[in-house]
Amino acid sequence: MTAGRSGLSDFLPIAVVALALALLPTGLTLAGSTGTLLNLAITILILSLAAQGWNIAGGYGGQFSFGHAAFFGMGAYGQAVLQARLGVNPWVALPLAVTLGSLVGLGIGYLAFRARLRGSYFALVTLAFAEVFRILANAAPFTGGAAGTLLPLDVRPANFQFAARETFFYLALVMVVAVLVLNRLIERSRFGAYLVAVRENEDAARSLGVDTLAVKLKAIALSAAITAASGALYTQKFLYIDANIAFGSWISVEALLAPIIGGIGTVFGPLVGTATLLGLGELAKTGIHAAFGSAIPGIDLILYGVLLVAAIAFAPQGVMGLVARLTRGGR
Amino acid sequence: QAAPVKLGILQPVTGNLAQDGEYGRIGAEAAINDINQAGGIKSLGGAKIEMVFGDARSNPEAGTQEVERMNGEGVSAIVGGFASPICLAASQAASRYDLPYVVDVGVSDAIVSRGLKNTFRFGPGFGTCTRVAIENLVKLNDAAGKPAKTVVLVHEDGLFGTGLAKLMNERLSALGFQILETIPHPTPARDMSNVALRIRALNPDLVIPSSYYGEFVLLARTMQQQRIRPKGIYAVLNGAASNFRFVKEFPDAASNVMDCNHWADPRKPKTAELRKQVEATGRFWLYNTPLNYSCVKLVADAIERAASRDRTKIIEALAASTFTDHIMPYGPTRFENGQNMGAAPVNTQIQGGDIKVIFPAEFADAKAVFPVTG
Amino acid sequence: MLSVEGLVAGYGGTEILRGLTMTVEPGEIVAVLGSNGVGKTTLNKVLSGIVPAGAGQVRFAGEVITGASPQAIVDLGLIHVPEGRKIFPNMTVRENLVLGSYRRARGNRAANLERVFETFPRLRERDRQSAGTLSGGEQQMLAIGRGLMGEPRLLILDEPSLGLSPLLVEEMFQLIRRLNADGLAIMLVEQNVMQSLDVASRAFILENGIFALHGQASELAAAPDLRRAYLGM
Amino acid sequence: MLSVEAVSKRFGGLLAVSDVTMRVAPGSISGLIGPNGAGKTTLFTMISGFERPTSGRILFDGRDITGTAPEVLAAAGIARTFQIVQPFAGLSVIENVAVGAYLRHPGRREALARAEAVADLVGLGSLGQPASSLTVAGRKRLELARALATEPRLLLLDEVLAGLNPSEIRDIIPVVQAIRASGVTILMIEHVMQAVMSLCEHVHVIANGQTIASGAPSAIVGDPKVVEAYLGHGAAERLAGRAAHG
Amino acid sequence: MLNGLLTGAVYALVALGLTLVYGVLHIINFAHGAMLTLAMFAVLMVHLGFGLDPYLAIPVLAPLFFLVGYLLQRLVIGPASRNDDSSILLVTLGLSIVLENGLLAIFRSDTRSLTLDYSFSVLDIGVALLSLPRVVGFGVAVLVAGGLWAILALTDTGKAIRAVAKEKLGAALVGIDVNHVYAVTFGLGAATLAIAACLLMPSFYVNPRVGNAFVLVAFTVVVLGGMGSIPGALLGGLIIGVVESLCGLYLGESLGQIGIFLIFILVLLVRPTGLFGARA
Ligand SMILES: Nc1ncnc2c1ncn2[C@@H]1O[C@H](COP(=O)(O)OP(=O)(O)OP(=O)(O)O)[C@@H](O)[C@H]1O
Ligand SMILES: Nc1ncnc2c1ncn2[C@@H]1O[C@H](COP(=O)(O)OP(=O)(O)OP(=O)(O)O)[C@@H](O)[C@H]1O
Ligand SMILES: [Mg+2]
Ligand SMILES: [Mg+2]
Repeated sequence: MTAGRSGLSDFLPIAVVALALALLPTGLTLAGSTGTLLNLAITILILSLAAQGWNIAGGYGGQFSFGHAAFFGMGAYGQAVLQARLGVNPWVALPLAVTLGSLVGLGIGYLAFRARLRGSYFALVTLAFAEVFRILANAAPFTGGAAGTLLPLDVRPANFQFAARETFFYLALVMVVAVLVLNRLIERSRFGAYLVAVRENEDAARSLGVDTLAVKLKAIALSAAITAASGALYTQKFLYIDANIAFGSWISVEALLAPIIGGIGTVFGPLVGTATLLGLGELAKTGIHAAFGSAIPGIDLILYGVLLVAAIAFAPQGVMGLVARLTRGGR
Repeated sequence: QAAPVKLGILQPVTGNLAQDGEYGRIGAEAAINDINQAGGIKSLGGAKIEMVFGDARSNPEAGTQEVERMNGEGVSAIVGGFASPICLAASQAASRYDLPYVVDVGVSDAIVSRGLKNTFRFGPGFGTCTRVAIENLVKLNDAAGKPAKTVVLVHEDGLFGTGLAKLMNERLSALGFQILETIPHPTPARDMSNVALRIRALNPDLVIPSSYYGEFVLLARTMQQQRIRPKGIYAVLNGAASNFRFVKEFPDAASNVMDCNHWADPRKPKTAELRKQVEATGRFWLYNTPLNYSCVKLVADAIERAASRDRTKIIEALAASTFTDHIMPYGPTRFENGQNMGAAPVNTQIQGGDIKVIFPAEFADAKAVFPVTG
Repeated sequence: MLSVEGLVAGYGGTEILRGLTMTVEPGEIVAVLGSNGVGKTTLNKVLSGIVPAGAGQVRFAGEVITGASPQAIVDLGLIHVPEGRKIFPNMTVRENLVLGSYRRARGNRAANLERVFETFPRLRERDRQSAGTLSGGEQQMLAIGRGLMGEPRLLILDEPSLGLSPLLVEEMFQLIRRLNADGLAIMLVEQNVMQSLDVASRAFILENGIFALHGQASELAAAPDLRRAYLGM
Repeated sequence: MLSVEAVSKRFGGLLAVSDVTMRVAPGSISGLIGPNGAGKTTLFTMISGFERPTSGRILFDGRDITGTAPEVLAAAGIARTFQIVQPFAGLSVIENVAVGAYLRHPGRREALARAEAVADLVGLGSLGQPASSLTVAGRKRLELARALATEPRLLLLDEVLAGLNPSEIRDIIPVVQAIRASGVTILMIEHVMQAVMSLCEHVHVIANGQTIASGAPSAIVGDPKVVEAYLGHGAAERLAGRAAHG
Repeated sequence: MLNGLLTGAVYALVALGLTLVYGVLHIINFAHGAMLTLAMFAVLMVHLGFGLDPYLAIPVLAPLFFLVGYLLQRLVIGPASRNDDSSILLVTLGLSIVLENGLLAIFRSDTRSLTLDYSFSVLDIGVALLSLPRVVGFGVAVLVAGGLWAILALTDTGKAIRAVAKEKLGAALVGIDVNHVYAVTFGLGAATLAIAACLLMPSFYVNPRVGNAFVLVAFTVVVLGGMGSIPGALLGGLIIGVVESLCGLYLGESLGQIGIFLIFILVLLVRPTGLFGARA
């Protein structure tokens, strides 16, 4: 990363990855795979958006949130409630849901950052907000309460429901790639530099003229928006949302783990991490299936846990760190 | 020997719902064994049924992922799901492949109202359960000379409990009961003593709890501890009141608790046989087992009649099904928009260390003890 | 007392120390000098067991300590007062000092505490203040005081005068003399070249990973090369 | 340029700075010296906006800046270094400096170019190296470079020479002079008296939070109060001797 | 109200184990809940297997779990994470998945509980009936808190724990074995969990996921009381217990959970260091 070298070459890796992913469905069909892998790929793309969102505030900005479920859920419920209760077209609902998520991010961020919460204090306060939303969504009538919100099945492109799963895949891919590009642009900008500076040392950053509050707010708003988009896509895929899915801690954990596994504060980290996490899970499942059948519940998850620990033991800087180490050795 | 017919069994055997999933799976396995031992699918040359098991991990994504895998492995139908969100997502994923999907429990009525042709629900839905629960309560109360006037509703705050409590609230008030209070609680709850204290303060004639296992056990024990003795505990779709572990471990707290729930037909010989079989392996007798047992039998029957592995044919056969060889107290199946119209819950009561059916009369093997005295 | 032979060490791929040989005799003050970044601190860290040696041998008090754990080395009485203080900021001054005798000289804790407070009256005044809010110089005193609490047999001081006022620097060197006069062997790493050579009996000059020069401190102080390189004269 | 008016700061029971008044003339290099724990750094933290004085006012260019946030002051032209260095440890040297440069150069290319120039000026080599692997002296230079990259008008240096050996100090003195020559006013805390003597036009001495002396360096080293509280007789003699030689 | 206090004592106990590992070392231990579950199963096993009363099991299980925690940190968490914070997060998560599903595989998904003569005993103190197991729990919680406080504040080991939390190099240089201290801390945390499990079992149930119910509350308790503060954890636990109980009474048990989080958020926004916290 020497100075000055920037421009289009920075985006080359993204273009390569985008192209490779774009060829994936065709490749899978040619390889004779049934829907399993494509379905997995779609889930990976959707959840990687949540992780990419987290990575902006958490990875680049060092604001570790344990409550990105709050934003995921806002996106998910926004998308669902706008359609189901207010009859808004899903294509229109999507940007609204994203905006809603972003505003919630801004609100939580404002309260937390004004109170100068850092580190695990910040983490836990976001977690608390997510829990509050979960409890409210589970009780409020307009979210459908505990019954959740179900979107009617009505397969029409105008309705954001597609007969071919590939369409959904490409749609998710476009969003993921857009966020990858956005990430790279941020990395190359003043905002990005300030964000990282805030992560490393707030006092030093302030002494250099960085308005840390503003930087953190921008980051959390953007972060929340992207994670909300993930929630909205999730709703569109499963056409059903309830409080535990939308605001449950699983998504907060997923959004946080994937970047750490993949490589925190890197462009590809969240995507690679999500793929690794879900891929490992699937691998453990099929592997165990092949070896032992399905007699003992949970042993695939035991294997998954062991793999997870092993992965950290051998790739301390995340998968991206490992890749970097290997390629550096080669160069 | 004909190639086996593959049948997908989807249950959440890890995560929050692991217990239900596991007992469902026991039933499905038992049914497959029975069918295979009886010669498999005769119209397909005695083809054996081969189970393709999938762990739905208590969440919808994992559920759909398993449906995809099962489809890849070429299953002819899928049975199970247990929780409504899983059933909703899984059946929809299956519908892409015209893959017949039989829901075992999944009480949300949205499951059968989406117009999915592939989706069938063998058990009763939410509406039916509440309607029957209220009807039977009224009958019970009337028969005993209306001892119960005041009611406290306790419910878990999920899909089951909340919806139920809302309906109960409206209907019971209309029927002249006085609802003193409705108390929701989360699952898992760390502490039920506040609920118990509240009940003690309100001193209702009747407590209507609908909770999962752990919470109800806590509540029942605390009530016993605090010497709270209403005239009746009338549970609805309760995780413990129809669970033998509860009966065995806390006979005092469990005694005389009533439940309106899924339950096997006690008078069918196969029920007792299956129960013995399950208990012989050190497990308890829960409704998930007979329900899934019956669902698998239902699907096998449809395949038998369709005489084909073709999914559309199986769906047609399911839709036309008038199946009686199950062990639930339902009568012959009759599907309307995928819902088995004969399905209904029954009332049970814990008496003398056993769970007895007390209502409706045609399936009952004991008389209700109500009001409870002493 | 301390003898180092053919010591090689570094971080990852880069070798910083490329074969050092030196000794510190009982009761002696040895100065290790060198410009910024040559590896003086690295040497200290190897001696105290924080950074592993790549090759060579370190012996202390008759035992081979290459590869020994930091605790074992402390047990033997080799105590390293690190550059940058590394005090425990979340604990009080007194607690910091008490931890200095975590492994050694527990029995004499009270007496040693008193001695440290006598040496640094400032610390007594700040007794219950949390160490992180001490001024830079106060923190340095605390770091040295903590080292003394373990009754060292050889004390390694890494830039002890850093950030001290001239008066305190003076006192620091007097303190070093005094400790030494009581029989304590000291290895001193300093930027304060002249004063170091003044108190030291012998000195080693580290350059490019090896000791380019070594000898009696007084002779080195007069060496023209050294004066040019480190004093700018 | 900077004027500190009767500023005090209290931490709980401790009066760290007590009624200090001082002035820094535009274009000058001034020194702030005093024993350890005198309150020098605390004064800096107040001038740079990290702490609010318990009482008193601070004026910059005649404007009252008491209690103004550090980032605002940085934009207004006040930069500081930290005595306990605060590098962005996860970033490379050049990235560290660039954060400062972005203040006046929003574009990446210009900011990086500026950062390289500044790094060069203060003698920072290997720009791609992670800041965490710098030695103490390297970190001091980094502190200086970063602050300088914000293109300040007033630069507050807190012991940037500590940890450098005499010849390195000699190398860096011209750098500081060049900075001043480019129009930056400098206020420095320093214990290295040789540097103070050769750089500063004016020295302010505090002890126990209070001003004990103020004036030209040559006058200060002879002040018995300063010798007593700060220099000690040995250093005072050496300095006096040097002054006589020079 | 009184009941809330008693419940709160249990929260405090679970939080005490956490305040060591999380509050002092600032390590977020995802496996805390799974360890609690493990301990609860252990109580169940020694009861079913050896007829050991849960209270009498404390002297057996607390040292055993100290060892378990110690070895887990020493052999698994430490080596796999190299004591790097975000790696610890992942390793403990992996560990919790392994533990939880291991318990599931061994014990199956059933919810179990103990039946003891005194499970149902109550103390009639006139105004209310107090459950005996909970009163005992309260007493022991206070004792354990006192013990832990003494360890942290008065012993060298306690000081070493706090030292390692902030300054590993400095600690190593005074001869503190950093890995050992980490392991001891984990061990202490695990031992407190074992005690908590022994106190919980007479009146609670266990299944492979039960520990999770306590984790979130435990985290809020730790922060509310002030990171690493033992009296804080005790007080925080009691406050949360009371808040939960009052909100439960007025808002319903389920919406009442909001109370915990709202109080938590408010406290953090107003006094970010928690009730007993020192400067962060
Ligand atoms: N943890 C580390 N990882 C990689 N390189 C390091 C690390 N610590 C130090 N270095 C490098 O090792 C070299 C020697 O560093 P060391 O701190 O030993 O020097 P020093 O002589 O003590 O310098 P100073 O006088 O500035 O304190 C330097 O080039 C430094 O950049
Ligand atoms: N946040 C704080 N809380 C309590 N006391 C403090 C705080 N900050 C500084 N002090 C105390 O105020 C006094 C002045 O500290 P300051 O850091 O300003 O000294 P200094 O003059 O810079 O000393 P040095 O030359 O050693 O760096 C010291 O005694 C210090 O312990
Ligand atoms: Mg050094
Ligand atoms: Mg200072």
